[in-house]
Amino acid sequence: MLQAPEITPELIEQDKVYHEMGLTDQEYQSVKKILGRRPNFTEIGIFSVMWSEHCSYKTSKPLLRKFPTEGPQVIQGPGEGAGVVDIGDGQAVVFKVESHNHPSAVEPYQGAATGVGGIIRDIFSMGARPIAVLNSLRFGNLTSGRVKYLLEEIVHGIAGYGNCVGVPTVGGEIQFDACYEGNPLVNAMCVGIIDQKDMQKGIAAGIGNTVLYVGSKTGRDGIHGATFASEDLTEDSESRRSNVQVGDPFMEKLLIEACLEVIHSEHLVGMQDMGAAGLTSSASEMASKAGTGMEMNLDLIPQREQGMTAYEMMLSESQERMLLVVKQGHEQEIIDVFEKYGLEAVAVGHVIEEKQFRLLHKGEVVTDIPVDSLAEDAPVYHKPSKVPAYFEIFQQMEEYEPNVTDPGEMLRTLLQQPTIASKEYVYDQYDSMVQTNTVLAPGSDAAVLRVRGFDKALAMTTDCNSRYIYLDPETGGKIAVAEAARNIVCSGAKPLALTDGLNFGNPDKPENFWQMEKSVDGMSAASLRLNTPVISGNVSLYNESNGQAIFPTPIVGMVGLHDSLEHITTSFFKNEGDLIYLIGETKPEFGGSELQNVLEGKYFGKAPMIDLEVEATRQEALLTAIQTGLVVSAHDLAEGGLAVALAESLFSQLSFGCAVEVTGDNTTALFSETQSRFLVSVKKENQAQFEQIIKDATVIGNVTNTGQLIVKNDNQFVIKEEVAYIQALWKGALPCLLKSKA
Amino acid sequence: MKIAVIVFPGSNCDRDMYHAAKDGLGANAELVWYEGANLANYDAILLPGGFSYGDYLRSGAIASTSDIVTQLKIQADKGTPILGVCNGFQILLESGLLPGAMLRNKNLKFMCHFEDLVVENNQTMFTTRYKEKEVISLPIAHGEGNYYCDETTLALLKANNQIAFTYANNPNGSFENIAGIVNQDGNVLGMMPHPERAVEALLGCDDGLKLFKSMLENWREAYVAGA
Amino acid sequence: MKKIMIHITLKEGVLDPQGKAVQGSLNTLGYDAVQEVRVGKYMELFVEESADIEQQIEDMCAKLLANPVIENYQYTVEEGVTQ
Amino acid sequence: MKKIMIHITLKEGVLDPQGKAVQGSLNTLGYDAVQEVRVGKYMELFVEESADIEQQIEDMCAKLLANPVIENYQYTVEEGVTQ
Ligand SMILES: Nc1ncnc2c1ncn2[C@@H]1O[C@H](COP(=O)(O)OP(=O)(O)O)[C@@H](O)[C@H]1O
Ligand SMILES: [Mg+2]
Repeated sequence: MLQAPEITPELIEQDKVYHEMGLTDQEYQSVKKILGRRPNFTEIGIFSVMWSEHCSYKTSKPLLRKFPTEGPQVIQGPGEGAGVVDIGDGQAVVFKVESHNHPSAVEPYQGAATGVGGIIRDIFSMGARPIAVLNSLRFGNLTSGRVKYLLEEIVHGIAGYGNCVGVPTVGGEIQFDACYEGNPLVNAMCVGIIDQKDMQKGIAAGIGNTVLYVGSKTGRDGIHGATFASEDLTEDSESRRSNVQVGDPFMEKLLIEACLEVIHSEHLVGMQDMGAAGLTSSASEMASKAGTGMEMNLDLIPQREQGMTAYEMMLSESQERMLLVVKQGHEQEIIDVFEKYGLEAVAVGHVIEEKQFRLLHKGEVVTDIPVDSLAEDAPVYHKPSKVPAYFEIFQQMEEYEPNVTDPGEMLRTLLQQPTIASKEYVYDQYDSMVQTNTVLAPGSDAAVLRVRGFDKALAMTTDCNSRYIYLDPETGGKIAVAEAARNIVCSGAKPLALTDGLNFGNPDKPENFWQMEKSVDGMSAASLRLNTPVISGNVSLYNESNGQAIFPTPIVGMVGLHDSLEHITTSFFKNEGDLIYLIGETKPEFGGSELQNVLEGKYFGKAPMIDLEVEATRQEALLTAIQTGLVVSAHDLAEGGLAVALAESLFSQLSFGCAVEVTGDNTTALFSETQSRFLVSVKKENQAQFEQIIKDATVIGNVTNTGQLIVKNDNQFVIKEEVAYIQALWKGALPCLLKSKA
Repeated sequence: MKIAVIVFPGSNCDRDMYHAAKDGLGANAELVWYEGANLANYDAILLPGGFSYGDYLRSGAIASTSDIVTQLKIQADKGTPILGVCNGFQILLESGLLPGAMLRNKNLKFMCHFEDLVVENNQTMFTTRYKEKEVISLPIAHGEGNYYCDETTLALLKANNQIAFTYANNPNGSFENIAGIVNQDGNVLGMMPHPERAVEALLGCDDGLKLFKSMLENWREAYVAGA
Repeated sequence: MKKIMIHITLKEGVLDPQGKAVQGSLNTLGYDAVQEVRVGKYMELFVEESADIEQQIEDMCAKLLANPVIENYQYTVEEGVTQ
Repeated sequence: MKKIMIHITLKEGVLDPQGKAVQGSLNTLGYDAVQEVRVGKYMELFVEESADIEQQIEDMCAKLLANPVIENYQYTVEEGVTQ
């Protein structure tokens, strides 16, 4: 552990102590120039966290600028704690995604739990009531004991926190690939609702106003968490375990209620959670945004441990803490609200005119930094980028055309692949219903929550097929956004906007940076065309273990609006005799497919292509058909192609079957992962009207009551499976893999 | 009928219970903070689910030591209908208003889904709208819902017909499949499944609404009609 | 200051799902010698000296820390600790 | 048969939300003497005698029973118990 007081400014420079904190020589020189003197230990610590990738986005900033962030629906784009989107009636939806990958790799339960806690604070610090959490998880293959342990504990952590805090966990996704073995991904998304008039900002305005510290005491936990998140995971990470923070969801629940009570006070000026880089980032950002300065007396900070140094206090990432700015002279009214909930609220400083970030400790000024330099003078790097050799090779490969001889058997195999298998084992552990708004719980394409008191609902999803992105980041980036939108549309909602969680490897490697660049290009193009601007997000780099980067994994979290409860649609077939339509044509596209994974154990070749014009037109048409009341069920085609989508549409409480006719090559028809396709069921009497709206839909069969999934080609049986049987395989796969001995 | 929904620090189904009583049942309901309340002002008391005090130590244990429990006991003795759901049930057990205790689910996992319940006693003031042995579907959402009591207590529960609901497919290991029990007088019901989450077809099922309706009707008969 | 060390264990006859699970996974990991596991709680209370402290500890255990329906408790006291 | 008594406690400096809540509740109940509470686990393992049992116990604690990232463990052994 780094020790504070003995290390003088001279020693810091001489011994390059700042290296240990993740700062380069050049960055140190900039700090020195900004201050006009050598920084002391606390100051250099503060710069190091504020200029870490996690807080400053120093390598990703040039890329993030490419995202479209505007639209008539956007009230608040990237920049605040979370993005805000208009949903009518004076209301808005607030959402954001956040990663907690490295903490979860080291201590999975607490890492995941505090990830959930952190993203929930981002939402209520805007003044919004958190109404749902989703999570996007990536693991290595379930053959290793460590991976199984990580999955069990990460899921326990998410459940332990989310269930207790009373925010339903309504969706997410889990994928498994070898590249995540040493570096699992845990991205959590939180969605909140707010009356627009109650919107809060994290600003420290009004000279002389009081800075209130609220919530848990500050301990020595998580010191340098932001820096930790900005470096590769190595064996050495094991010894950095002092980084682990423990979450207290009970405290968070009290904070939510108290903060949402306090937002109605005219005396509240600004509010921000203490996330990464704790007190340092919340305080300096609030002042910077308001064009003011801030002075705090660290002796007043509630401390959990004895003898804490200024450095430790400023860099601690203890959880469940908030910083408020309140009007001078009205502190007590605010403090009273917190005390009702048994929470500590302490005045620790005030807003000053001079734009300095000044900290006092034991009668001495221990920090005096121009406040804007922390947020605004962070270096920006334009990293070199280079096309990876593998990409060139993949692009030149012949089209990969597998041939499946027994499609029924392949369907059963696919349904038991952990990426496709039912995730019920996981989401059963989450309270998905608390707050009683959940219309569609986990299990369909997107989760749907009604907005109480109004005839409208919100649909939400997270998606990212990183296999396609690995093969072709630009195309894969487009697909990730398109897939999220498809899930929203299938539920009957209009996609509003998205939040992104960019998980990549070490950006200093030009090939990794190229992946980032191209993914962002693809995502930008798709969000522009699909009218889903990026309103918030998170960047997590250095996702590598022992030198091996993860697949580029930019997770897309999307929210859509149902303008009436009547249009809420699920992916499940509902009536015998309904026509089954396939929307979109099918080509032989198997690069990055689940079939390729099963047959070859790796991914290669070209990713499926995507035409954003076709995608957009089809989504609009499908949404129109749903809103006209012509669609009984709608499901997008994803991993495993048509065969898996058919099976999934049959996997509900109801015992239907289907009789479907395909043409041409069976393998292509059933397992290709061609994009922009949907599986829809429609009542017979609506056939003509439906076909008028959707031009490229083909009837492929109908829903039956036989309890069998039947596919024929040219009158020959291709697949004939008992639905109950394959459903049991699909449901049992994940628990079975987890139980089997490593 | 004036209904109090008691809010403890960490309750998180309080608003759900409130909406079930107010919007579902159409009664006059109020959220009542656990400190400083006067329960004598209410005709029925609902203890919602959630994680009072984070469920630290044992679910419901810390809440059961708060002053309001003294008032609760007085109201229970007076015959006021008291319903504890999930954490509310755990609080009733911990405070001795109902017999037994909760252990962790036998698979040690929190579970959240709909379960089929059998109405074992449709003569309590909360169950008259159900048929005897009717199978209803209600959500469960708990990690410590594995009901335990000793044999003597079980014999008493059975003799007094205090078992209100059992699970059709015991999900958590509860003794004798017990999902909900009443006190000897039948005015205090504790149950792990959540009737307040099942009062609207939009959210999947409204089997829980009859429970609230039964409570209202029986209260009206006993106190309003009789008065 | 006194340090009170409290052991809370499930009563005999009360099912211990956690103990069962721990035993199961130990056996799975190859520790076949493990015949039974019981999981309880262990608490450390740091209390200031006072006349009736023994009685207070007894009360705390009975009223809050243990649930007499399912649990037993036992405690030992270490005198004169500095926290 | 041996009886192994294992104490698992949170490492110093690691937040103990449970201990804090218990302390708060004890103080509210009027037990003002209580300055701090730390909550840990207590396990009893009944194991058959074997040559390398000490090593096994050590392994079990480190690998499964305690989470070395945030917890410490300690154990004592009682010989020749009948379960
Ligand atoms: N980690 C998770 N947490 C909660 N729900 C999940 C999780 N993973 C998957 N689900 C739910 O399971 C269902 C199917 O997931 P998935 O196969 O990823 O769907 P899709 O391919 O449509 O994105 C969805 O309803 C999803 O929300
Ligand atoms: Mg889908």
